[in-house]
Amino acid sequence: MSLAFDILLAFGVVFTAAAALGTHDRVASIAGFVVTGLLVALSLVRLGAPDVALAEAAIGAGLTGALLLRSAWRLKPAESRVSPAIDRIIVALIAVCLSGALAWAVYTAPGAALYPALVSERLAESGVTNPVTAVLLNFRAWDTLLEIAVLFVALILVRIVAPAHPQPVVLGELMLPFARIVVPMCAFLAGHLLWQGASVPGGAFQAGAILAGGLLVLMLGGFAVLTPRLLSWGMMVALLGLAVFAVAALSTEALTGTLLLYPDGAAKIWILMIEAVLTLSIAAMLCLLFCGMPRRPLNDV
Amino acid sequence: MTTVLQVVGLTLTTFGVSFLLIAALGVWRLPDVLSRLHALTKADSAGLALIALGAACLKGRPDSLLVLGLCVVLVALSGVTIGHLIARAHLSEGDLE
Amino acid sequence: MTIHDVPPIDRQQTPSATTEPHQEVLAVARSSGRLRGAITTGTVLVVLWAGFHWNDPTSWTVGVPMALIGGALVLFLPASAPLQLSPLGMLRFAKFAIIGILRGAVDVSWHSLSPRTLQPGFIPWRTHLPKGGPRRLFAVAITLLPGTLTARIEDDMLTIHALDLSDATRDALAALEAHIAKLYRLDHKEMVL
Amino acid sequence: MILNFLAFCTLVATLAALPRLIIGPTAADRIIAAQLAGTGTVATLIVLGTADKTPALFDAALVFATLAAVSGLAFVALQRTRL
Amino acid sequence: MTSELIYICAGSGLVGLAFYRLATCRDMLLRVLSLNVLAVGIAILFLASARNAGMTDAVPQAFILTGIVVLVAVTAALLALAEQIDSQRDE
Repeated sequence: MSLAFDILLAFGVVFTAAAALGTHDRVASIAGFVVTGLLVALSLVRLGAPDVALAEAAIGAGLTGALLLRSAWRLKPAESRVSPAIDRIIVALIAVCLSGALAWAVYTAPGAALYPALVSERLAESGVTNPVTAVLLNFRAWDTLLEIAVLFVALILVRIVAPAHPQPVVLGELMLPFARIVVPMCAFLAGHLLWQGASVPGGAFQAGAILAGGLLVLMLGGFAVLTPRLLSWGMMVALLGLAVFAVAALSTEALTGTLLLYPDGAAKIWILMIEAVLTLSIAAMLCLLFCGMPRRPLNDV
Repeated sequence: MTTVLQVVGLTLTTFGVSFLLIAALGVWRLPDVLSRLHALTKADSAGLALIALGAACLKGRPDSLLVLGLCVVLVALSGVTIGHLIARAHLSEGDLE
Repeated sequence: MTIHDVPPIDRQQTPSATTEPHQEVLAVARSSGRLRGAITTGTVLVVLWAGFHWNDPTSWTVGVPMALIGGALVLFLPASAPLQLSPLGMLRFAKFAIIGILRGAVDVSWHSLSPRTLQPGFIPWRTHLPKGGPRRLFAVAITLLPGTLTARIEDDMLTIHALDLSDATRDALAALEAHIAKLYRLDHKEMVL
Repeated sequence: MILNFLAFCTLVATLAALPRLIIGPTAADRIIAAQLAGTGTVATLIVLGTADKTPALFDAALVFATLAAVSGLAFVALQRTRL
Repeated sequence: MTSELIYICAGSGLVGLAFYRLATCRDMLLRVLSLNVLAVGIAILFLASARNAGMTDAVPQAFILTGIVVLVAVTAALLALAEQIDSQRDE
């Protein structure tokens, strides 16, 4: 029975992705993509990766959808110049070959499981019991630091390009009870995931994405307007994550002589502190990426 | 006692799943957007509530009850709000028969 | 038929500074209302956290800041009047709502199985419930009850989409309104005023 | 075993509304289909969590429920920004 | 092992679909969408191959997790650039 479940789920993933990519209706593509994200998250749960599934649900199905919807009406559809049939057939053939080769290569690749033994061997000294969090913030913390830097670079790019501000419609009276429950719920879940990320699935990335979802509800409901002051606060919080992470890296260098090697026995406190700041900073960054940070009017400068 | 809970839980879950199936069927078969919204706001929320209740019975632990209750509240609330917002947007197109 | 280009229906009711002599007082009252809302939310979050992490006292290092942030986010939302609910009314309303939701689900399932019997339409409804919480609860409850869906709220006029336009629907709406009035301890005299 | 079958049925319910997402005809229909699929995934996770005896899936279901609300809201709120 | 094979097929199917769409479509939004689908497909492939005897390797999980977060930032940047290109084409 669970095999039938897997087959149906895999079929659903490919079907919704094809639906999303195969139509020129904006809402249909984006709704299809959001549903694809949900189903992919479900299949990641089946593949035993609930940490990734949580992130995919929060980001792939939630925030990317909102981001695409923001831009959907601003990007004009391309002139409907259909490429000739022969081209499409050739491309389709290449795509099928690519898929087949990829599936074959991945399936027959030797399953040299090198990492799991290493990770479980040293999990005890990482300060946390969730192996994914241990990899992210202890064993490979340097990578994570650079990834936060990448996020920040994307934020700066968006700040320079300065797309227009999204303008949600006025949504009326029933938005208030919705926001009153969903927004605190997002904050609660962010804290919950952050705390339990040390032992079971969860962590700073998922928590940040969910907190960003709460902020998005405030924006879309028209309750919070991005004033220049709020914007500069947001930028500051966004930078704070990178700054605290970098300072932590340098101070571990000073304390233990190795970059991001936490002092003995205190690893959990260090990880939790960095993660807490990262949560806030990721939430601020994702929210600002959505809002697009418009340039100020000239007379305002 | 546990077998009673098991049976009750399975029955509730079955009912909930059938409500979800019927809601999907309703989205297929009901004639216009506003009628389809009824399937979203009622059958779906009630179906999820029954499934959550059944899961709580099968699990038999009080702390999972809290998580499941929150799930139900959130889904019902979002169903109601989004249903209302779609109906509202649809109505202001001026097709009040 | 698309739902683009919807004209805004709701006018934000903000007291203008020139016509309101007690602007200062009002502003303070409103801000204190928001503060009360934030404190209430924070308390609820703390209780929830206690329910999730009761076996781990160290978890409060994250729980307390989380409750503060959750409360602070609620400061963005406009305040509403303090609740004066009657506990007995709450129980009664909960029973009424649960039965109503189940009946609603059965009803819409029945209609999905035989859509030919359907005669949908709109019912205008003037409510006596006061503005704010009670009226919003009324709108939400309508949507969860059998065969009805709130499509528009304009002051005290609600436009309700119903799957069945008979008198039974109107009776159900009147019963629901009475239930909510009891829940908020409003007697009929107050409601007409 | 029964629970596995029920999980399968829930997945069927999740996928069953999706043709509406493709054929529409209005944007509202597509949003309704997406919202139904969101509820369906929450339900699937709950049933799977009961079948697999892993309560971590309930937390995942809670995250899905919250985010389904946010993306549904985004669909409705960002409709008019076409101009 | 068979269930991994199913997901490997789904992941490579997604990659193929995204490749086809990227090559044949000129619409900016659909291209960004295809990139996202491509990334998701690769994520599924990665995790399906990282599964071994009922356990999933933590290192690829961590990579994919950060990859998803970076992907949303890249999507935002691409969309901002696409909007800019569109508005300049108008002038």
